[in-house]
Amino acid sequence: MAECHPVGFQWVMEAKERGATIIHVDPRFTRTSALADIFVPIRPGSDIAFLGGIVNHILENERYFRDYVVEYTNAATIIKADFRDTEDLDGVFSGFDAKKAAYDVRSWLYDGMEAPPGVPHGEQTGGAGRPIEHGEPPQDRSLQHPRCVFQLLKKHYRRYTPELVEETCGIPRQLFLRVAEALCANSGRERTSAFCYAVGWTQHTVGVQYIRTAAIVQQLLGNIGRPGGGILALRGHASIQGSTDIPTLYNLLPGYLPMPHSERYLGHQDYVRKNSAPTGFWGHMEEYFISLMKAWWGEHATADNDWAFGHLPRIDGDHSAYVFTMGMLEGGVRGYFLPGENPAVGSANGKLNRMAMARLDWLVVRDLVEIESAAFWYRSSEIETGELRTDDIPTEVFFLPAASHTEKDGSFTNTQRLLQWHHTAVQPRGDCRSDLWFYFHLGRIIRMKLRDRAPDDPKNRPVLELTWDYPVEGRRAEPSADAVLREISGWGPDGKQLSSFTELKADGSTACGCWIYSGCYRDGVNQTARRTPHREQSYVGAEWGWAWPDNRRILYNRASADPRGEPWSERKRYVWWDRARRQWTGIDTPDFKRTMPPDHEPGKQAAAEEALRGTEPFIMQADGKAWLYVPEGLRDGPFPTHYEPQESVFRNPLYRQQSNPVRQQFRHPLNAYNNAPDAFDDDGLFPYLLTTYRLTEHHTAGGMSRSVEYLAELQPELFCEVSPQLAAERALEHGGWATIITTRTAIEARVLVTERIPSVRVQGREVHTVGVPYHWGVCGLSTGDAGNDLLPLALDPNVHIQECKAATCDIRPGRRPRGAALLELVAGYRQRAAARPPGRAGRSSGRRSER
Amino acid sequence: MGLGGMLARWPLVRQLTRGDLLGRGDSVRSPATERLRPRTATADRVVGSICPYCAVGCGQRVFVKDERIVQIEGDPDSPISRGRLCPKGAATKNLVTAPRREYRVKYRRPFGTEWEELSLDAAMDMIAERVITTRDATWQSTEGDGDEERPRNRTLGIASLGGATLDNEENYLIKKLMTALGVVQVENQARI
Amino acid sequence: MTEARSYYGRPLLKGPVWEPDIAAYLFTGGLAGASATLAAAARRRGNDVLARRALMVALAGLIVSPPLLIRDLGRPARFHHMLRVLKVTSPMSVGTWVLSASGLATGVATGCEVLGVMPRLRTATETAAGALGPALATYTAVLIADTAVPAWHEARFELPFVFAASSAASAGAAAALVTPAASARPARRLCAMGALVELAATGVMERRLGEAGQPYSTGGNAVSRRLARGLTAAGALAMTLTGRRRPAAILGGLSVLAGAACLRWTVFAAGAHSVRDPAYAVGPQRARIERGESRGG
Amino acid sequence: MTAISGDPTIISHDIDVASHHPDGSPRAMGFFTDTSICIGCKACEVACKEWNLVPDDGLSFTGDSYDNTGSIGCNSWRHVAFIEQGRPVAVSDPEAGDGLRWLMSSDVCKHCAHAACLDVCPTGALFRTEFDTVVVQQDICNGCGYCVSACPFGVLDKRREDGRVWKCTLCYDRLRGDLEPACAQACPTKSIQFGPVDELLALARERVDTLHQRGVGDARLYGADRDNGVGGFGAFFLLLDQPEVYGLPPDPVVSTRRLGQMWGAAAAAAGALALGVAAAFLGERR
Repeated sequence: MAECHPVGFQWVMEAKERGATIIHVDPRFTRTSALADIFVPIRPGSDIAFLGGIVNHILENERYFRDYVVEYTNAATIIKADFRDTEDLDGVFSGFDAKKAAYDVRSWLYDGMEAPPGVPHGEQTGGAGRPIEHGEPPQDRSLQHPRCVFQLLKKHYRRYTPELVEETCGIPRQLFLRVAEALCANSGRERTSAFCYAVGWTQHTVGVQYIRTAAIVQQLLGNIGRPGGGILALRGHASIQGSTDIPTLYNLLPGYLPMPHSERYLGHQDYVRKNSAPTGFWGHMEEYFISLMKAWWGEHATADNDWAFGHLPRIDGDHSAYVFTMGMLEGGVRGYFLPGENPAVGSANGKLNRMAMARLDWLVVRDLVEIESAAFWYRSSEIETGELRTDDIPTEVFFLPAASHTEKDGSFTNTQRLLQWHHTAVQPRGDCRSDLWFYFHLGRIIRMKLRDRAPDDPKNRPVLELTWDYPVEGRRAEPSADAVLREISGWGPDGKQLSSFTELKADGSTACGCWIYSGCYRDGVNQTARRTPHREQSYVGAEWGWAWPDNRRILYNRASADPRGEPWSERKRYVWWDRARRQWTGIDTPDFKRTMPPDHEPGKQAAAEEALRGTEPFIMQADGKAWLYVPEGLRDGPFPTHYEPQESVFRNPLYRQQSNPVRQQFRHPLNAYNNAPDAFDDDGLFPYLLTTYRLTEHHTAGGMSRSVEYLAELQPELFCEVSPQLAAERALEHGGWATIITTRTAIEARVLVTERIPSVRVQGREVHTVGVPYHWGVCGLSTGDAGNDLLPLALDPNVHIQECKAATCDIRPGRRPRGAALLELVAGYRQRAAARPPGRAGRSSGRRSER
Repeated sequence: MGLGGMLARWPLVRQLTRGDLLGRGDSVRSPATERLRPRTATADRVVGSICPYCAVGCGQRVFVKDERIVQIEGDPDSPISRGRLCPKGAATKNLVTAPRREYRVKYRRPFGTEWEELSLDAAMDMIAERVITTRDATWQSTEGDGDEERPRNRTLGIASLGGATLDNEENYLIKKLMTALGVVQVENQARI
Repeated sequence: MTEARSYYGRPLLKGPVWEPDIAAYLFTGGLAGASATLAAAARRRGNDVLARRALMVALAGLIVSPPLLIRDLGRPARFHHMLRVLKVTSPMSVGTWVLSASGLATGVATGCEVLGVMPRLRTATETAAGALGPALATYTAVLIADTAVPAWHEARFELPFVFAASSAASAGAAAALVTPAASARPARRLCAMGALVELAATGVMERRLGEAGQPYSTGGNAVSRRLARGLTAAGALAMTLTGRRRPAAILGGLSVLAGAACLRWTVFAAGAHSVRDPAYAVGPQRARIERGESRGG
Repeated sequence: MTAISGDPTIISHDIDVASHHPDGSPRAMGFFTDTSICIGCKACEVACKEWNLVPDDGLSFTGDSYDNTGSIGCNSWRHVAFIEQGRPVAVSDPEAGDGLRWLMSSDVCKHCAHAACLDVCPTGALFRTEFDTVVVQQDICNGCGYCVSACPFGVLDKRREDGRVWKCTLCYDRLRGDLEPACAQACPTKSIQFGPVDELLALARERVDTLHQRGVGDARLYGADRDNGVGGFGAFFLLLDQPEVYGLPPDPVVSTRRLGQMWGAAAAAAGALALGVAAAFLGERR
């Protein structure tokens, strides 16, 4: 956190000064570790074993916050009798279909429930998770029933002992116990602990389950919905949260509404029914959806035409970034927009990305500087090796200079869901334009052309009927970001800005571009531009910017009070039930129906939030509970389970199943893996662990830092970090050069020999890690090989994020070969890798995406 | 100014007249030093902004003089950052005023070996044409036959991968336009 | 130097940024200063021949010195900023005024001498220049000693004597070089005395400095130091024994002058050398702390 | 108003950073750099450059941990040192075992109470400001370079292409407008604290005590002593090891403190020279 979010880290330091224990778990000793109380070195890719060990520690030692667990989580809920755990099936859950490498999740459901109608499409899942059919699942509040979640959880993690943690993660058991105890001691009524994570947790073939394990820990300890608690994603880009809320993601519509699948729906209601839950706040999905359709198609979205539901394109599979990149390689994808993204450096397997772009018909790159993704056709390692020849590349490339954030109005959503407005300071120079300008005018020109050429073509109707009339201002005809934000926030029948999503209607009288952002233009005021100084308000800072939903700063904050509505403790007072005024109150906006008393019991006909009890704080969940166990909505299991990474040097110590059985793999010559699927590297071909990361001094793919003098000079060259032991083993010289090799490619980096990258003892042997920052590429002031070029595409099955925090590699002293000799070096390794007997470990599995 | 005046301004003389015999203080100050003020004090306006790097969302103040940015620094009012910035945030002025920034459209024709110049208008028109052509060529209106026929309304011929430093309003227009065009392969950094 | 803890062995000090011009000035300034004094003394003793020659040498030294100094400035056009102030805490400031006054006095004196006019003005200015001479010859030692450069600062007691003696030797040598032998006896004596004292003072300095004095005799300095000593000793010896013969006086004079130049170079280079290794700065300081002599952290 | 609860801490300690008293008179201002909370982010280096328009220092990889700046210089007025050591921060913690520590420290001009650079500057380009800081006037400096040799910390440095000497001004222009220096304002953890020197000193002493109580026995102040060799620093430090480990002189002494000695020696030498010249004429006929 000190490395990548230094300013956020000030609050960690504040906490430390007040006595908090700061624990840093990382494969390397970073600037965060330097300031932490406890540094826990961990083998990359083994975090579920570590966190699972904590779960086990909490359960075995009865350290959980019982009242919280019983009341606010699904611990008491009883699961179907035919559910089988990984403990029963040696690493897979019930319902596994080895052929399809997929689960039939029906046995995972709550007892007495059936799978909802329609085919569950994982890629379609919005924020709602999958619905739980209405009705009360059986519970055992004594937590003794053998099929209750609590008992299943206990059983699932029983083998995650301190010894196993040591064997798997390389964390000495004393150190592990110290961490587990510190967490337990600092949780409960009076105290809370928080988890902060970043892509070190998400970029794995089990990334979602990493976070899930932390969620289980936090639920057991009662650390969710309370001040000082939570699981905080430290996101890496100014508005990466915003870009999932208002998603430029294939499977989502704004506000985590799912993108409709190509299955046959009986109109929009059917889509809503199949994709939402009738209980909890997702019970209002129809209001959110119709308001979105009204925002997009205005008068053309009516009850008569099913609110223009037919205008929406349909997805029918995985259309995520790496999948469509494969599509480029295979020729189906012909045109590509890259507004502010640099996959040639920033995506895993850079070579594959660049080779893919070299097959496009056209490419539009919008950025501040000429980035590697715009220059690949004349400057790239493939040009150097001869794999690509400029003359042979058909891609037409448009590079359009972008306006910077100081040259346009707009809002960013930060990592804590806070929308903050930035104002235009100066006008952009030359051809620089905002992306707002680009897309508005692109849309305007396309609409003009389509209107002229084929106004009656049914496929053009959604475009021509789109509301696309934003006011423009100035010489450059810049569209008004303010007007766009008003549309996002939404208006009612009288044209007045909405105050909250609770005002949305399903009758077409309200329009709202993103329901969770509704109210950000409340009272006709741009709430995101509010800047009340922090000294003039409470520490919650509610008058600075605007947080979704409804300006809440802590989600599910009803859980900060006990079931009766009293704060769990005075120290941790946040939101509570005011008996006198009969409403929820506190120092934040209560995340609960304001007037619903703690003793509310839903009636038989109750729907949406009314169908939840007054003691159920997790109002977006169909059962109002936090989920220790996820009955529906995940592709790879209701409980997190330790699996080895796609590329590993160890056998899975827990199960015969080596890796996540439903992870996504890609079979392509450019995407060879270091070991066969579900095998592991024990013959020393790729004997070292490889992990990638960022440095404080640089930003992601480097477009915004390697081109800036003051940053480039601070970390002027790509380096790799190795332990003194590894340096000795491979004769690597501090300050010299090393070549790092995988079956994808080899890169060169300067060598930093440092104790900060510890070698860890796992399964009785010492294993070394090679650490590589991934910021470099061939453009900019400071140039170097790209760390991501080393990595394969192997994805988490739920969110399709690549595994780049844990892979394997070989390392040699000296610079890498140039030109064709580089290809020969890598080919040699690839041949040796392919010649090995397959499937040395466990059973073969994994979904292979071949398009 | 007379000779006396000139003499009086001579620091050597001021050393005596001001009692700064060692000549280390007031007497040696130059007129430029006397006039010194922070350049933020003379800015024409101060614009509230947010750091464009990571997702912490630190507040920034942008100082503008003669329509040029003369300074960007942390906003002390922000409850998130309290005026502080990391090295990247602190380099923001350098980022937005960097000489390495591109200010003109660059065009590479198919099989071309060099960048060419292209007007912004022409580029916009060409890109619109490419979108229309590719969309027409790769349009999928339905899948399946007969009773199994289901709508698709889309093209898989176009993809988009956006950065995550775009504004919400920009993402909104991207999603809205692309969805209306039937482009479903719209992704961003959050997937990476 | 003994092992001292350091930051990756990086220099702790920036050290002198002066070009060899300054080493040359250390020589020319000293020569000019001592020569002016020699001239004034000769005049007093009625040795007009020697006075006139020494005065010329002084003027020559004073003519070449300012360009050497100005050339070394980062902003030569601003050389006159030196005259904004007079700072007694700054040997360079004091020296600038001394140099200016010496230059003015010597210039006027020489003018009068050459044109044969205004003898009283000549005498007055010559006397003034003569009086400033020792200051001119020694302030440069304070100038370099009043720095954080270990080799210079640690040698602060001896350096003025080394410079004074060397200046005397070179003034005597230069005068003997250009003066008919018959009138040059005081110059030869001065040369010999200067040389003797210089060698002695240098020896004392190096012995007292011990390890801290290593920069004076290590690396490239080993050669220049040996040259300085050899040339000075040989020249002075030649001057003393056979100086009445012109060729010997010329050879001896040149040798002493070369020796003096080498000495200045050695001193100059020792400064730069001593900042390159942080141990020279840290060692004595750490020792001071351990001896309890530090005045506080 | 709900304040942040808990005891006030060094990082949330709100020091009045206005450089003038309410009556408009200037105050002695300085930095207290508490390296025990430095995260080595180098924001100070960059913020300084942005404000003071300092040129970049070139792309050179040093291999010295994460320090590619190397030292303070004309083009780096702040320099963050990185020192990797094989021992834990707090020795009192028996469980810390054979930990590592990674010391980070942002170095800067010390703004000595008795500043050698200021003493030796022959043009008056260097001067002591109304805030008791030491600043180079760039319209005066002629690049004589004397201060470079005089500084016992290696702070002053001549910019070759420019000819003048540059160093930290403690953002003199900002102080004149009652603004905090750029580095201190940016510092994410307030490792760099700016304020009136006397208040900072009290804070620093308190902080050392706190750290000692927490078992960080290595914590020590550097430059806080008002009668040290340079009369105390206007910018002083809390270090976790000996100063020389950070590239700082352990017992710096301003050379001009001994100027008397030196002028004395010079006077003696000059006298000897005069005598020597006189002696050369001994026995000469008039």
